[in-house]
Amino acid sequence: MTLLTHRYRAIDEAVAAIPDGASIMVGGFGSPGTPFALIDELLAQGQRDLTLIKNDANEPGIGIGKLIEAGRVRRLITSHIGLNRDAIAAMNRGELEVTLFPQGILAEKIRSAGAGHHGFLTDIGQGTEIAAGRREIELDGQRWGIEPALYADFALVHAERADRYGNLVYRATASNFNPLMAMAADTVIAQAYRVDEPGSLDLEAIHTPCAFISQVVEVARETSDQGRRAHVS
Amino acid sequence: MTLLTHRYRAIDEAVAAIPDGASIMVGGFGSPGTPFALIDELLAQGQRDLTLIKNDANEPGIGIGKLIEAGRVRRLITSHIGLNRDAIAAMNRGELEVTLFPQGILAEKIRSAGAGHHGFLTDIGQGTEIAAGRREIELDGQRWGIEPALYADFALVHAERADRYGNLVYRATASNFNPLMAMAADTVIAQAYRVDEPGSLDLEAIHTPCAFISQVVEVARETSDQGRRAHVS
Amino acid sequence: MSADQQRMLARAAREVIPGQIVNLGIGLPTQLFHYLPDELEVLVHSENGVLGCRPRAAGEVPDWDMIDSGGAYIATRPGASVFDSAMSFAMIRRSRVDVTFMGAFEVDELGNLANWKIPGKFSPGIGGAMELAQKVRRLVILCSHNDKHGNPKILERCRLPLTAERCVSRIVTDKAVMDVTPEGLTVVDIAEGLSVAELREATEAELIVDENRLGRF
Amino acid sequence: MSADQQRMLARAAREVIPGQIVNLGIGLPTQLFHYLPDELEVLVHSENGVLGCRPRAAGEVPDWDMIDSGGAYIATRPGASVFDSAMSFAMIRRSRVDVTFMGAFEVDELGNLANWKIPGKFSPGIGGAMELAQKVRRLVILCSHNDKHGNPKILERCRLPLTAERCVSRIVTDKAVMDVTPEGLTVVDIAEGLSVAELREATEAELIVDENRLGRF
Repeated sequence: MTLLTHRYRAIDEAVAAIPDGASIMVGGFGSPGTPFALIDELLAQGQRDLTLIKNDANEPGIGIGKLIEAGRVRRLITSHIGLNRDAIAAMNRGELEVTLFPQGILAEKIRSAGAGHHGFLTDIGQGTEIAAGRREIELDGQRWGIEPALYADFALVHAERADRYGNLVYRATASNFNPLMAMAADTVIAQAYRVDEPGSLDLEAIHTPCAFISQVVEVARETSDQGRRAHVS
Repeated sequence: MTLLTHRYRAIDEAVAAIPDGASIMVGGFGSPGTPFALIDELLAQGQRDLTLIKNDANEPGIGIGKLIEAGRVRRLITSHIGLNRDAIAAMNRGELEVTLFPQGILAEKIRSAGAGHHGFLTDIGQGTEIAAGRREIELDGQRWGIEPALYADFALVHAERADRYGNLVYRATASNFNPLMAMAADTVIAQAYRVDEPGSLDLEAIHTPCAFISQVVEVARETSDQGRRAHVS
Repeated sequence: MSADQQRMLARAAREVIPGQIVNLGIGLPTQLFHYLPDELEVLVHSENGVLGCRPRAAGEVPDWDMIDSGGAYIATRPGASVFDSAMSFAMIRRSRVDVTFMGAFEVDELGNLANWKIPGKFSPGIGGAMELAQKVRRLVILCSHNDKHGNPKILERCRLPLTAERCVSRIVTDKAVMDVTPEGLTVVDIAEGLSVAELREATEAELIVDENRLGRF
Repeated sequence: MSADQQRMLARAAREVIPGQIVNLGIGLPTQLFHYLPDELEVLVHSENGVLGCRPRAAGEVPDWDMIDSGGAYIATRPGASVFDSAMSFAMIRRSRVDVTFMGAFEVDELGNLANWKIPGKFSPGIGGAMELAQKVRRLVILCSHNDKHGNPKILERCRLPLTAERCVSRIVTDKAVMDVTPEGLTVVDIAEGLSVAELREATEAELIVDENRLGRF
C-alpha cells in the first residue's frame, strides 16, 4: 500500500495510474456519491476498454454516462440502468456488455471482496431467472446460491471530507456503494471536497478508515456535476 | 418487529423477554462495549442453560464472568478466554462447553447472519487445525472453507447514546462486536448511557440504525462495571 | 394525479400502522409519502441508504446529496439515519422493513409478482425490488387493475419473469383491495360504484367474494 | 524490562518505515509502541477496532472505552479512527496492515508459526492471531531465542499446532535477526558478543550465515 505520507496527490497523477483495460468500481447511487471529477479526469486521459462496476449508469451526459457515450466502456456490471437511455441503447446495439445483479447482491459481492472473503451463501432470487445457472450448495437442509466476491483493480470513490492519510466521511445518501468499493479494490482513489490534516476528523465519525485508501485528491464542489442532473423531481 | 413507538423500555421488562435456554449474543471486547447492566439484570432474573456468544469471557467477577461463575451458561462461543481463569477452569472441569473461532471469523459469522446470508467462503485457517473438518468447496481453482452464519435469539448491546427509536452511537473501542450482533439476533436489546428523543443524533454519525433494535433501555454510567476491571495496565 | 390514484393512495395509507418502517417503491407508491403525516412516527426506508425520508416542503431547497431510490430530492424527519448500501440491504434481507408498497406488471393468485422485466421490450435491471419483495414482512401491491389496453394485471399465473415467488400479501388497485390467502384471492374492499360482476370481468384470477363482508373505498 | 528485551525492541523498531500501518501483538511486541515517536507518522492498528493508537502519556487519565487488544488503556494520535470488529478484520484480511509484530512459542525454517496453543496445557483460543499471521504483508516475530528451560524456539519444523503456514518474514530474538528465505533461515544480525557457533548451538534450525555481511545489534 501507499505510505500514509504519500497519499495526498494531484488528480491527474492519481488517475494516471489506471491503465487501458482496467476494472474500476465507481461509487454513487444516481448522482449522490458519484466521483464526477475523477470520472472527468479519466475521460480526459483517454483510458479505454474499461470494465466499470457501478450501481447504475448515471444519466445521459454526466458521470459514467460520458464514458459510455465516448465508447470507452467495454463492460458494465450494475443493478439498474433505467435512467440512462443512452446506456440502454448501447447495450441493445451490442456495443456495451451489461451484467445485471439485484442491487443488494451487487453490494454484497463487492463487500465480500472488501472483507477478504471469496463469496457468500444466499437465498435471494431462488426460483427466479436471476438464480438460473447459479451454483448452489445444500446446507442445513436448504439449497443456497453461491455468489462469488466481485473484485476490481481500482475504485473511484467520493467523500465529503477527508484527511491526507485518506480517512473519509460521507454525507447524506452520498455514502451508498462508496465505503464498500473502498474496501474491495486493489487501488482506491478517493476524491473529497475538502482534505485536511490528520486529526481534523472526529474519531467515531470516520466512515472509511484510511487503511483502505491509496490516493486522496481534493476537488472543487463547483466543478462537479453534482446537482446538475437532467432528472430533477 | 417492535413498533418504533414501543421500544423505549424499563430494563427489567426488556430482559424478562429472555427465556431459559436462549442463545444470546453479548457485545464487547474485554470491558469496552460490554452491556454490564443488561448482564447484571439477566443475573438477577435467573435465566439459565444459556448459550452465550461473545468475543471473550470478560474477566473474573465482571460481565459474563458472573453468569459463568453462577453456573448459568451451558455453552460459550468465543474467540479467546485467556483473561478469565474461572472460565478456563469451568471449561477444563467440563462444566462449560466452549467453542472457539478465530476472532475475525467469529465477527464475520455474526455479520453474515446480520446481513441475511447463510455463510461465506474463506481461506482463513486452511492448513491449520482450525480448519480441520470444515466443509470446503472448490471455486476459481482454489479450495475455500465454508463458514456458516451464526444466529442467535437475542443480542445484548451497549451504546454511548441512543434515541427512543433505537438509533445507536458507539464510542471509542466500545463498538467492536456490538453493531454486528445488533444486526444478527432476532431480538436486540440495547443499553445506552443516554436515550434522547428522535432527532437528537446526527444523521451521519448513527452507527446502528434503529431498524435493527427491538428494545432500548437507559442505564446509569455509575452503576456499570465499566472501568472497574481487575486487570488495568 | 387522477382521482382514482388519489383514492388508491388514501386506501393504501390505511395499511400503515404508526411506528412502522415502510419502503415505498418507485412510481405511484412513492406518492404515499404525502399520506403519512409526521405525527404517525413512521420511518420511510429508501434502499439507496436512508431511513426516515419525508417529501421536501414547498419551497425547501433541494440537498443534492439527499435522494430517494427513485432519484427525487427528499428531506428527513427526526429519528432518521443514513448508511451504505450493504447496511440498507441487510435491513431488507433481515426483514427489518415492516411493509413495502410496490407497483406491478402482473400479480397472481399465489402472490407471485412480476414487475421488473418485459423480455425484448424492457430490461433495465431489477435494482432493489427482488430483495424487497422476497424478504419484506408484508408486501402490498399498488397498481392499476388493468393495463392501458384494458388487459387484466391480476392473473391466474404470472407470465412475465418473476420478481419473487409467493411474496404478495395484499393488492390495492383502482377497482379492489384483495388479499392473497391459501384459498385464493379474497376481495376485501371494492371500489365505490363497481359491481362484483364488473370486478370479476376485469380480472383473470378467480376472486373469492363474501358480499356481506365487502368494504367500499 | 531486561536489557536484552530493550535491545530487541530497539532493533525491531528499525523494521518500521514512516507512513506504515503496524499491528503489535500482545506481550513484548506491544512495547514497540514506545519506540515509535509521533513524528514517524506510523498508525498502530489494534484488532479490537482502532487505528492510530499511542501509549498514554505519564499521568494521562485512562479512557475506560479506549483499549488495545491486550486490554491496556491507550490513547490515539492524529489521523486515528475507531471501527467495529468486522471492519478491523477486513483491514487485516485485505492485507491493509503493512507489518505485524508477534510473539512465538515456535517458528521454523519454512516460516511456519506456532503461538496460540500448547495441547493439554494452554488453549484459551486463537483470538486475532491467525488472520494477522496469514494475511499481513510482512510478519516479524519478536521472541526470546530459547524458552525458559533453554530449549530452542527456532526449529527445523514446528511441533505445536500452527497459527499459520509459511507466514513469517523475519525473526528478531535476543540472539539474532533472521530472514525466512527460499534457501532457509538467513542470519542478518547477530547479538553483540555472541559467536556464530554459540548462535548455532542455541538454534535447532539450520542457519545460513555470511560472516562478511553480518550485522551486530
